[in-house]
Amino acid sequence: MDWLSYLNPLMEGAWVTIRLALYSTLLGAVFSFLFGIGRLSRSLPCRWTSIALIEVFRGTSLLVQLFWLFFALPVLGQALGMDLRLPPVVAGTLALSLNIGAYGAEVVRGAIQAVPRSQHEAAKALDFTPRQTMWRIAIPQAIPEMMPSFCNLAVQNLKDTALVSLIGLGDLAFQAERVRNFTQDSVGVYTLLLLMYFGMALVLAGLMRLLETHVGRWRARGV
Amino acid sequence: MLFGIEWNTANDWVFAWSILPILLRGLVVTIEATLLGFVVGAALGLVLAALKSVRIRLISWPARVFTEFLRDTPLLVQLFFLYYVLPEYGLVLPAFLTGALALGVQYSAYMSEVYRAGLESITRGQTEAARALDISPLRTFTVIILPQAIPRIVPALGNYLVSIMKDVPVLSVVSILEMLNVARIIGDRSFNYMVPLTLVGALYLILTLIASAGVRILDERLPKRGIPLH
Amino acid sequence: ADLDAIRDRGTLRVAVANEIPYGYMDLKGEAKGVGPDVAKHIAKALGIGKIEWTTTAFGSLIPGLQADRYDMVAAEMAILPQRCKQVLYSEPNSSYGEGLLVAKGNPKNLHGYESFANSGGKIAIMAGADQLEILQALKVPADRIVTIANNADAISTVTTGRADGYAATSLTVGELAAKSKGKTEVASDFKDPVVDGQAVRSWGGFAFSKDSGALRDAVNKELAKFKKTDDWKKIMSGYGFSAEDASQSFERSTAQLCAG
Amino acid sequence: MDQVVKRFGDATVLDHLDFQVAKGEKVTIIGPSGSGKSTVLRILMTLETIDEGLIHVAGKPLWHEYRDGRPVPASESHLRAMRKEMGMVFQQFNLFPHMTVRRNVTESPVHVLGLSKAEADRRAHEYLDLVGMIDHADKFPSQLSGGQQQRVAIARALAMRPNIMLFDEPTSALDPELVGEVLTVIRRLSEEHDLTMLLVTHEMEFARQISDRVCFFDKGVVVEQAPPEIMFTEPREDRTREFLKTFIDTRQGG
Amino acid sequence: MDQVVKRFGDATVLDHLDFQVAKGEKVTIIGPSGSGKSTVLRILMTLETIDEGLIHVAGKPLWHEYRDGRPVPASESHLRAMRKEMGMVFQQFNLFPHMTVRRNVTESPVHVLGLSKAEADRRAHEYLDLVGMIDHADKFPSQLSGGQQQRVAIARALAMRPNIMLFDEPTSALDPELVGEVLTVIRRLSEEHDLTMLLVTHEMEFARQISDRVCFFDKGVVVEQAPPEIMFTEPREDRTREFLKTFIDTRQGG
Ligand SMILES: Nc1ncnc2c1ncn2[C@@H]1O[C@H](COP(=O)(O)OP(=O)(O)OP(=O)(O)O)[C@@H](O)[C@H]1O
Ligand SMILES: Nc1ncnc2c1ncn2[C@@H]1O[C@H](COP(=O)(O)OP(=O)(O)OP(=O)(O)O)[C@@H](O)[C@H]1O
Ligand SMILES: [Mg+2]
Ligand SMILES: [Mg+2]
Repeated sequence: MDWLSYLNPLMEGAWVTIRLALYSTLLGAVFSFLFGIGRLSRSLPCRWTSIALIEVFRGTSLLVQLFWLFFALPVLGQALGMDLRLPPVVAGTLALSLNIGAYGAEVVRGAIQAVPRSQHEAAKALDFTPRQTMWRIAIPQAIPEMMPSFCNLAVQNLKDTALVSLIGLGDLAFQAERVRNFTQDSVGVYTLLLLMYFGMALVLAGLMRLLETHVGRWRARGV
Repeated sequence: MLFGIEWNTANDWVFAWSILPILLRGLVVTIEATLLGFVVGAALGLVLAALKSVRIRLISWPARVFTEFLRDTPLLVQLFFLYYVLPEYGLVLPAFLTGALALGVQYSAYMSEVYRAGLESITRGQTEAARALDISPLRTFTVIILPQAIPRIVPALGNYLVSIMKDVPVLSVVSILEMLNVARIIGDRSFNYMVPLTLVGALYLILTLIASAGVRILDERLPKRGIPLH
Repeated sequence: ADLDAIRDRGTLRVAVANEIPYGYMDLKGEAKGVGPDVAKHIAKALGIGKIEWTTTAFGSLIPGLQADRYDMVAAEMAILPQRCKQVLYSEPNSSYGEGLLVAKGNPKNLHGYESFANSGGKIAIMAGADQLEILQALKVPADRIVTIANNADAISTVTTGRADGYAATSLTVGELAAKSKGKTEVASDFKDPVVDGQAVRSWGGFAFSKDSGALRDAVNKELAKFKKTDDWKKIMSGYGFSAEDASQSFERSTAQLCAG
Repeated sequence: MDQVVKRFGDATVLDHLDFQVAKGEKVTIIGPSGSGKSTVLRILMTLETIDEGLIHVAGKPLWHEYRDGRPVPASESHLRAMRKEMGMVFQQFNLFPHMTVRRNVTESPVHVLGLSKAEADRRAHEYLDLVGMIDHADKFPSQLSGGQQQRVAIARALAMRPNIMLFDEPTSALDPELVGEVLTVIRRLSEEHDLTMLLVTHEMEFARQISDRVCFFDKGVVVEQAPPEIMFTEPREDRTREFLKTFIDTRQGG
Repeated sequence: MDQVVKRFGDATVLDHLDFQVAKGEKVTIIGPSGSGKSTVLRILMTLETIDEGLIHVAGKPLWHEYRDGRPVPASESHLRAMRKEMGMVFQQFNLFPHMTVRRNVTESPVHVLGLSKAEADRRAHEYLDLVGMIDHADKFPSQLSGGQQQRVAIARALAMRPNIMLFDEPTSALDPELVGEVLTVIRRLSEEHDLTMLLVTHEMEFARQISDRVCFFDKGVVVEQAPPEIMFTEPREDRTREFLKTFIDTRQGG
């Protein structure tokens, strides 16, 4: 078998996938906090914008969002006289991270709300402002609570990166299509492809678990 | 023209109105694929859950790895695999069935976890009490365990139904004419992507809102008197 | 895109659609095919040192051009009136007829697109390709048309019976038949589809966005020069175009084709 | 029980245990936590298997059958027949939460014994009345207090008309003020019915009143057994004395 | 506190309560569960709002400000200024679990008072030393015993240099053997520092030793207040006597 000859283009694609997953996960985490805290905000416009964004991105299909950002947004931009022609990488990263953001927002919100009231009271007794209480007390305590869900979201996101191949980004799935186009060896290419995604997901889950123990180290018992 | 329906590109609103019937044809396919995928996933998930709970390691362990494998690999790639690799071994399914199968396979992994969690939440005491009363294993499962598990399982499965619906557009890559694919074809031919894609997004939003509400109603209607759910 | 800006940049951005032999990337990531090979010569003649290649789905070629994701499409896209409304075309670079890919032995005895208008068989086409128009003109019902995402899927689509035939240009069909190692073949005695009393033949050229007139003109000038050389003929025959295909490419002008 | 050995992994929980209960006898088992008290009941109810030894219930081997005069491991049908002899009441009640009180009690008579619905209802009425729960027959377990749930659990076990009743700490999951009602029911049962009873409890006073015999378990063996008057006043063994002493100290103090 | 009324829904928890504490005075509040003891402290700490009445802390109204001579509801900035006067120690310690002991103590001085990191560290050192926790400064709360956590909580409150310290049953969440260490710290505090102290506790012996005055609360009003010698030996009111009696009965019995 000339599987070895596949490896080069596939590795190239895997590298794109890894970077894409990394960027979109990081940006997605930012969106998660933005939307999640926005939902808890006392200001109505802030809350409603967050709710609307969360509902739209949870309520529609990722692929639809991806195509919309890639094909429809430039047209809208033209109508508005703006240049909204996002390069595939940007459209892909944006769609993926908005998706994580919408799902992650609920995680963030739940975890923040799970911080006991007594912690807020203790902070108030020490004269923290509500904002300080949020950023110094509630959020840091909520983060370990969020980690398992974020781990799932990250793996889900890694899988979802495969969809960007459909807007022509040269990720792993895209390169695999190219190789198959050439060799017509569906069995070999797809088997290899599945295994590569599986391997990346396992590594990612492992890394997330390490991160989880790291951010939750204060919860560890024992002197 | 698609499905024999012409569209009118006079302006965006007219265009949208004229392609709506075409998109609704795609919507029907989307719903069909969702339902079929759900049924396949629910059934396969049950099999996986059963295999994972078998006490023989040689069976349960591979089942567990397989579930993890399914969970960790993209639907798109699984779909390609089923679509292009199965035929090489002589198993040719129509595109639509392949698509539904891929959805089912991917979600069976998630659903098997739902079953497992639902069943495990029922304490050992229930089985033991049933045994002490000499109730047969089959009846214990169907009359004692299942009714208690179902109110925990059904809402979670319902949520996956909504997720499956959102994953159906992936099937467009194997030429299934679901809603997104229809919209793209319209876009390709009319060179206007904005209207069909925006319409698809709006239709999806409506669809998922309805489906989520349906799941919630179903959840409320389930007979769960007396069953402690937490 | 502006020609001067491209010259300043020193890079021409060119898109192909992964169609052998019109334009594609080989395993090493190098662009090949009639379109790319000719484009390389023209770029050099225009004094542009570097070409940045993009591969995308056929259906995305024009939207990408409009979104300024690349300066030029070198996919030998057929010059058609409705496309002329969306993009600018160079003069024809190639000409090609239609073909039909069928399973080994041609079990359904198919010899033209017209068969599908009458029989219950299914015919596959690539998403965004112009065969759809031809089939619609031949009154093939929509539920007998299977749309696939790219050429590479055609072999499996036909061998597995998901469709009985694959409609594409004769070159694509020939290429696919060769690659399928005997599992498929080119339908013999292929009858060219006749639309509006004329046998269908396509003329392919380079496409540009509507605001790239200067670039298009410059390309036209170099293309006309290059088509007179043996190098051009060698490229054509190297990718399987017949002498007929080559000489036909001089028979029509883009203006004629766009007028319909 | 003859020379019964039960192991969980490496841990030997019952260690060549010998132990008899006569028909109609009321026996209380006491002993420190982890001494194997529950395990004995659970083995009798065939919820746990045994590793060595022989057990006879009502003259028949429990975990074995005789084929051609030699003991072979019991088949499921044999176990089912043997289980009909016994009823068990659990510490955590283990009522079926999705069934009404009445269905909890009739489920098994109808589907295991094959009684008609009407006949089972009559029986349920009889035993729910006995435990004083007849007014709650149409409620779900979650609507009842712990003491009420346990009384239903007793009625449920009785509805199978067992000859032997096994009680595993029937009151220790209850709030103190609810213990009394359950003990009253058990006391009535022991007085009015000719049941063989095997009871694990920490209610020493209660044990003294109802038992014919008290067994002290420790580390999987019977350390001492005697009628309650003797057991609680002049135990023979040091370990028994010590156990009773610490036990009475902490309990009475609380 | 003048005529303070506090309601939760329909329930009136503080009923026209009048109550004064002088500067430097150490007052203990006792009373049955639900009598409103915690509520008084929580209102002072501005963790609960009031429905009627006036409260003055250090001469200034707590829940009101004077604008043009008329009392208007206090703004958040006024409340913040008032909170600076007070420190509170909770029954459940409420340390920040994700910060080390040191950061628990320095966090608020740095970010609320605006102290430099070094200055705050010095202060943390001072108070952690006072409560005997200086060796544990780099541990997380989950690594400490309850008594140690409570001592850190005291240091944390002190690090804000309040004039008034509020203790809400600081020892009742602790295992009996850990109560002593916390009481020792509080006793030292009351002896060595010129703090006003308001303490809710059930440790009568301790209350007797450190307080200048003991207040007995019941149903949201002050039933009786007196110096401890008088309160614990010859209470005036029947309700006080009864409370102290049952209290001492159950406690000493346990
Ligand atoms: N399923 C099991 N797996 C492993 N060990 C078990 C299991 N069930 C019981 N054991 C162990 O067997 C020993 C005896 O358990 P058993 O429940 O019979 O004690 P017990 O006398 O009923 O104690 P308690 O008064 O706490 O109920 C204990 O050490 C227990 O840890
Ligand atoms: N957030 C609240 N919502 C409703 N009712 C409350 C709330 N907090 C306290 N209460 C009620 O107010 C009354 C007084 O409560 P408080 O906590 O002040 O009593 P306490 O004297 O501290 O009792 P304990 O000794 O149990 O701590 C109680 O009846 C309590 O149920
Ligand atoms: Mg036990
Ligand atoms: Mg209190």
